[in-house]
Amino acid sequence: MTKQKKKSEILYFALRNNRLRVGLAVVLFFLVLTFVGPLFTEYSPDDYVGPSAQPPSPEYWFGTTTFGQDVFTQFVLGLKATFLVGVVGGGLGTLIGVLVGFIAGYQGGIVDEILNTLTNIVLVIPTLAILLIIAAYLEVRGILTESIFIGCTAWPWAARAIRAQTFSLRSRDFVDLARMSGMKPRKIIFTEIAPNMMSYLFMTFILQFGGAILIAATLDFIGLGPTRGISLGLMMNNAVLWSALHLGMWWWFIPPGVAITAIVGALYVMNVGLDEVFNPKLREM
Amino acid sequence: MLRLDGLSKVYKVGTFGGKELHAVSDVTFDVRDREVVSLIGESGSGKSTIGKMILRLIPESSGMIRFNGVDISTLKGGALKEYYRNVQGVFQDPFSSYNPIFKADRVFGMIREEFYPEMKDHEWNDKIDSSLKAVGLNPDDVLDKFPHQLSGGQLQRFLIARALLLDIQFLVADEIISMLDASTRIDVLNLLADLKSRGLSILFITHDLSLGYYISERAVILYRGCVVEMGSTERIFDNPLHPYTTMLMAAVPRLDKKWEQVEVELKAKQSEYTGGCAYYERCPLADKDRACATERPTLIEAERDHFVACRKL
Amino acid sequence: MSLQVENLTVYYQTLKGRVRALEGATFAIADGEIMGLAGESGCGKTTLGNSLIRLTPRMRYIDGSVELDDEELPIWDAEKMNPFRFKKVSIIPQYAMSAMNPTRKIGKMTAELLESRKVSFKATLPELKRRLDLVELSHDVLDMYPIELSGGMKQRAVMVLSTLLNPSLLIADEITSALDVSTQKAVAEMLVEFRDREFVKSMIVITHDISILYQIADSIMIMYAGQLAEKASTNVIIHFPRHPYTKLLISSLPKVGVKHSERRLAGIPGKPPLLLDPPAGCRFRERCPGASERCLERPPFIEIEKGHFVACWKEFEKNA
Amino acid sequence: MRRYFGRKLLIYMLTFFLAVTIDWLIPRFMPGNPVQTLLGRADLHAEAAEVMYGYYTRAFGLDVSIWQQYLNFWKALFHGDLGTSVFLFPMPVLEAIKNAIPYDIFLLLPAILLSWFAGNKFGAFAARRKWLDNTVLPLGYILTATPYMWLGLLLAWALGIVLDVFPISGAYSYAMVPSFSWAFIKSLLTHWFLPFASIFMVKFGGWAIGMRNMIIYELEADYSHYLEALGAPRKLIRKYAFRNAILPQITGLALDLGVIVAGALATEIVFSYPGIGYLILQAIQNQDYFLLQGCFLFIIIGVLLANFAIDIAYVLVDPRTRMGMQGEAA
Repeated sequence: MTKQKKKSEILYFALRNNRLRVGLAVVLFFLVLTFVGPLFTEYSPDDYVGPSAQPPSPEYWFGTTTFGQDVFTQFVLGLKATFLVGVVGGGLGTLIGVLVGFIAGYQGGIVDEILNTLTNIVLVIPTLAILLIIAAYLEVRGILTESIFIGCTAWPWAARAIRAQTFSLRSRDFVDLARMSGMKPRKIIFTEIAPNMMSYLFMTFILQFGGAILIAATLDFIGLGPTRGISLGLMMNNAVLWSALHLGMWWWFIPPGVAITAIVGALYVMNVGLDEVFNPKLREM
Repeated sequence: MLRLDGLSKVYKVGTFGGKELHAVSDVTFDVRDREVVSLIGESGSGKSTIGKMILRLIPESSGMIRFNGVDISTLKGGALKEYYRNVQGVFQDPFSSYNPIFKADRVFGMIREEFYPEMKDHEWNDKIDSSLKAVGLNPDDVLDKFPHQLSGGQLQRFLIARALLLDIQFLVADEIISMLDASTRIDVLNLLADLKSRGLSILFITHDLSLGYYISERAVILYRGCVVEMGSTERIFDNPLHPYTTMLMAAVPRLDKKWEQVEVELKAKQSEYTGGCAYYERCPLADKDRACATERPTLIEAERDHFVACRKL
Repeated sequence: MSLQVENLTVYYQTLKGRVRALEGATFAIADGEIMGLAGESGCGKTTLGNSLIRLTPRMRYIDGSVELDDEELPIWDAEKMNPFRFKKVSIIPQYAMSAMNPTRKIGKMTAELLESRKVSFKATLPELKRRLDLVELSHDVLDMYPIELSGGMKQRAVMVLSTLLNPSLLIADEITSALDVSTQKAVAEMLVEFRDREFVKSMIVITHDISILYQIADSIMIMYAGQLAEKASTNVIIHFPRHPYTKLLISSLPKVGVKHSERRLAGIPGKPPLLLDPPAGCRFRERCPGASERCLERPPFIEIEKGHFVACWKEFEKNA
Repeated sequence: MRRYFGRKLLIYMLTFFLAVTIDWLIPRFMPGNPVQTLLGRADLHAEAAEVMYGYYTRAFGLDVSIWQQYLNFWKALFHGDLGTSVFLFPMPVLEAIKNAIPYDIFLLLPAILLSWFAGNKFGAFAARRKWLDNTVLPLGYILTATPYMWLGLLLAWALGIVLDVFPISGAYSYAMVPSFSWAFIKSLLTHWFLPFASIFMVKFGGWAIGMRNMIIYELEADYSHYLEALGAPRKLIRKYAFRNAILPQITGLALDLGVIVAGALATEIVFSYPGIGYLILQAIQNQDYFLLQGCFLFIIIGVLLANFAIDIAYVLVDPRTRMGMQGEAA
């Protein structure tokens, strides 16, 4: 009974925040495209469906590649891969970040010192370089393995943010009050501290989601993408390898870039909108 | 009821914890049954640290706290929970004592989950209504509200009502009225004084001498973690012995006397007393023999039920 | 007359509507007078103080005029007000502890501030050093960073800086509340010293702690929910208050020497009204023991005795 | 103060040590005999493979105990012997990297510094006008969201192919021999411009947004209000706010280096600009893992050094941290 009032209040402000609405609309559009898209095309990404290097036409909405593959099919399936990387990579990154951040923030002392140093180290190392080496050595690379690697190296940002947030919440009196009510530390973290950070966790996830997509696209572009299947980064890589530029086949490399930029950009804008919604100071005004 | 023996708390500070900060050093006093003791000290005197140690929120570095004869540092799990059934605390900032995203009466819910899980609803609601009335709150206009919809005074009384749900014997009130307005402050103070009649002992932590005087029978004056003066409130206020207490009495703005008058009076009364310990470097009266600086003064009974820790008396 | 304020009305613009924080304030301060401005939190004292020098973005000037040394202060226009700021009207802000730029040496910041107001730093330096000695701050404070100073030292540095150009009106906003008792007394006495040495002609000391005003203020003005309740000399306000709210407020303050067992003080029941849509007439009506229908109409703030202003119908009848 | 730098240095040494260890470990994790898998895939003719195999077995020292291999690896590292590149056969890896480094610095340094400076200045400026604020924010978000290489592609296609204003591949026109003649330098610059522009624009958006948020925060700070109350001109207030808002951007620069380097790699590939990025692409395509590992080490060293330099700069610029360290008292 106590939570409804708070939830409806947040919802009320969320719906009126246009940054959030725009961001959400763009992301949902691409999400729908991911599910609906494959219905419109019966080819698979690598099939040779028609004459090569065709500009977009009613027959091939996004035209065809130098090998006559249907760009639209590649685009739609590439989208699926991108979202998968975002969810798995971003999700894993947030999860590890939350765990490290929570434990370091709540425990404090030596535990915090060690975890914090670890976070700083992983933060400083250019994680892409590590991914490079790992991916290069792997014989078979699937979308899943790539996402897991990205997740395992993208968590420091989340860990730092959540650690700071936990620190500030831990020193609040209501945590002491909970301890004086005989609650065990684990219960305190999940019933007292975590709910306060729900908005924070969600925003961290959005940033991780966007970050994962960008890293994945870069990896695929360098040629370390999934050996089987297709992804937006891989499309761009192929486009460059087969000199789509010189042949003026803009329809091959423009759509994937637009999709990535739109999704990640929409996520960032959503994040700003959410910040305004969840920030009580702004709401109280 | 509650006895502190040689209680100390040392914090590690500096990048590698090089230096040590003695927040509380060797504090000894007790709170008897049905008694209000005020713990008076300026910011940084360690008074809140003592409060938190009594509530077992931070571990003590050395010394012992005994509640009804039992050393509380040994309490674990169930025993600790029983301790919280008898000892509770209320903090300074009402708005930080409530989890902002829940309703205010969730603090009651927490007590019920932990201490009275099997109590039936109507019985529990009656218990809440009676304790709310005991603190002078009307259940209808405080229940089912978010913390930011209630005033500071209501929130503090809400916390006291929460403590009354348990059959507590000892309450730590850590600066609970310093964030409230003058007019609501008095009602909360009167409430604390009334609780004494219900058999409660209270440790009233404050930096405001007049509030301490108004409510407590005995007072403990703290300076940088050490007890400099202790005893019955009237005696200390009428005849402050320790130079630090005298300085405090002279500095506090009063409504009946101007600062100059107070200084003149105090000068006349205590010209013959000198000396101090932690107060050494600020103490105008300590003569320069090493004793004042080196040896720690012990609390001696200057007059009946009036102790002071000062080598020069 | 040093300061003359007529029917000053300032509201706050918020999402939920306009908060009528300050309603028709009319009062005057003579040269050399330290006026204490007291009242509970949210009564509009800070709004009044700030509106005399700088309207924050959300404050809306509605009505009223302010004259300082017979010169009209254009408080509604931030640009036109600039020449008066710091030279004619100055302020020691509530947030004095964090009022100085943390990454700039205090001396350098002062120099840049003075030069930007076309005042030569070199010419002012000797006077600045004299005033630092007065507040027991060593001169090498000038090339230290704010972070290296204690709370009390920062407070005193801001005091010296704010009064450096001898403004004729100084607004001191809650400058003692964050300090220990000992430093509080030193800072309060310094305010009086600044007035006695003519660094400042007249002063408004804003605080919720009336006992501090009893020590240093010549007169005290009590505010309640955005309206002026009473203004009189310090002794009259403390010992012979006329407005019901002042009476209840003074009586609820514990004095050293008053024990709970002997005399049980009483607070004021109820809460101050929300100023989003305040009640008509006298805003203390709901909590006032002597309220009557007359109070539905707002009582004027009139001088019932020499230098003693009250806004309460019951008090007018007693006098008439 | 010394203790602070000592601690920082320790962390960086630890990081470097960890990174190198990871670099050494990865091939050993891979199933099977690493050398066999590597050479097997590279289509070398018989005796070249034979020579290479002998060389790499010794280089990897598979016969020696793991621990010994590890030590050998470190010894080799300090001698600068990173093994020989497979696809540039006679040339040692170090040599190949040495050729690529200057181009990288020539591209990265100006791109990062200029975008940082311009982005911050523009961000501060944008915070002043409402309409600018509404245009900067969305534009900034779109720019930061753009993958580096895609922007590179767009620029290459638009300016390179369609308008044919800039060349889009290589560091200078192949017809030329590197010399200090004006013609060569002109060609160098024109080839350099597009990769520079794409990195610059993406990071420019990021810094602009960061600065806009920071400066609004600083303008709301107490010291700004105090200066306003004392009638200080807007210029002075904005100057102070900018100085304080730039500090976190310095640490931001340090932390962001890893990401910028990654972006630069991709951009180099688009323009086949002969920096480390392009080298890595060729290494991947030719299965040349020793070159890859060498590039990895140089990226790590570069980023760590830059981070350490920025940390020192930050302490010198921000008095609060300097004071914080000295004033270690309670």
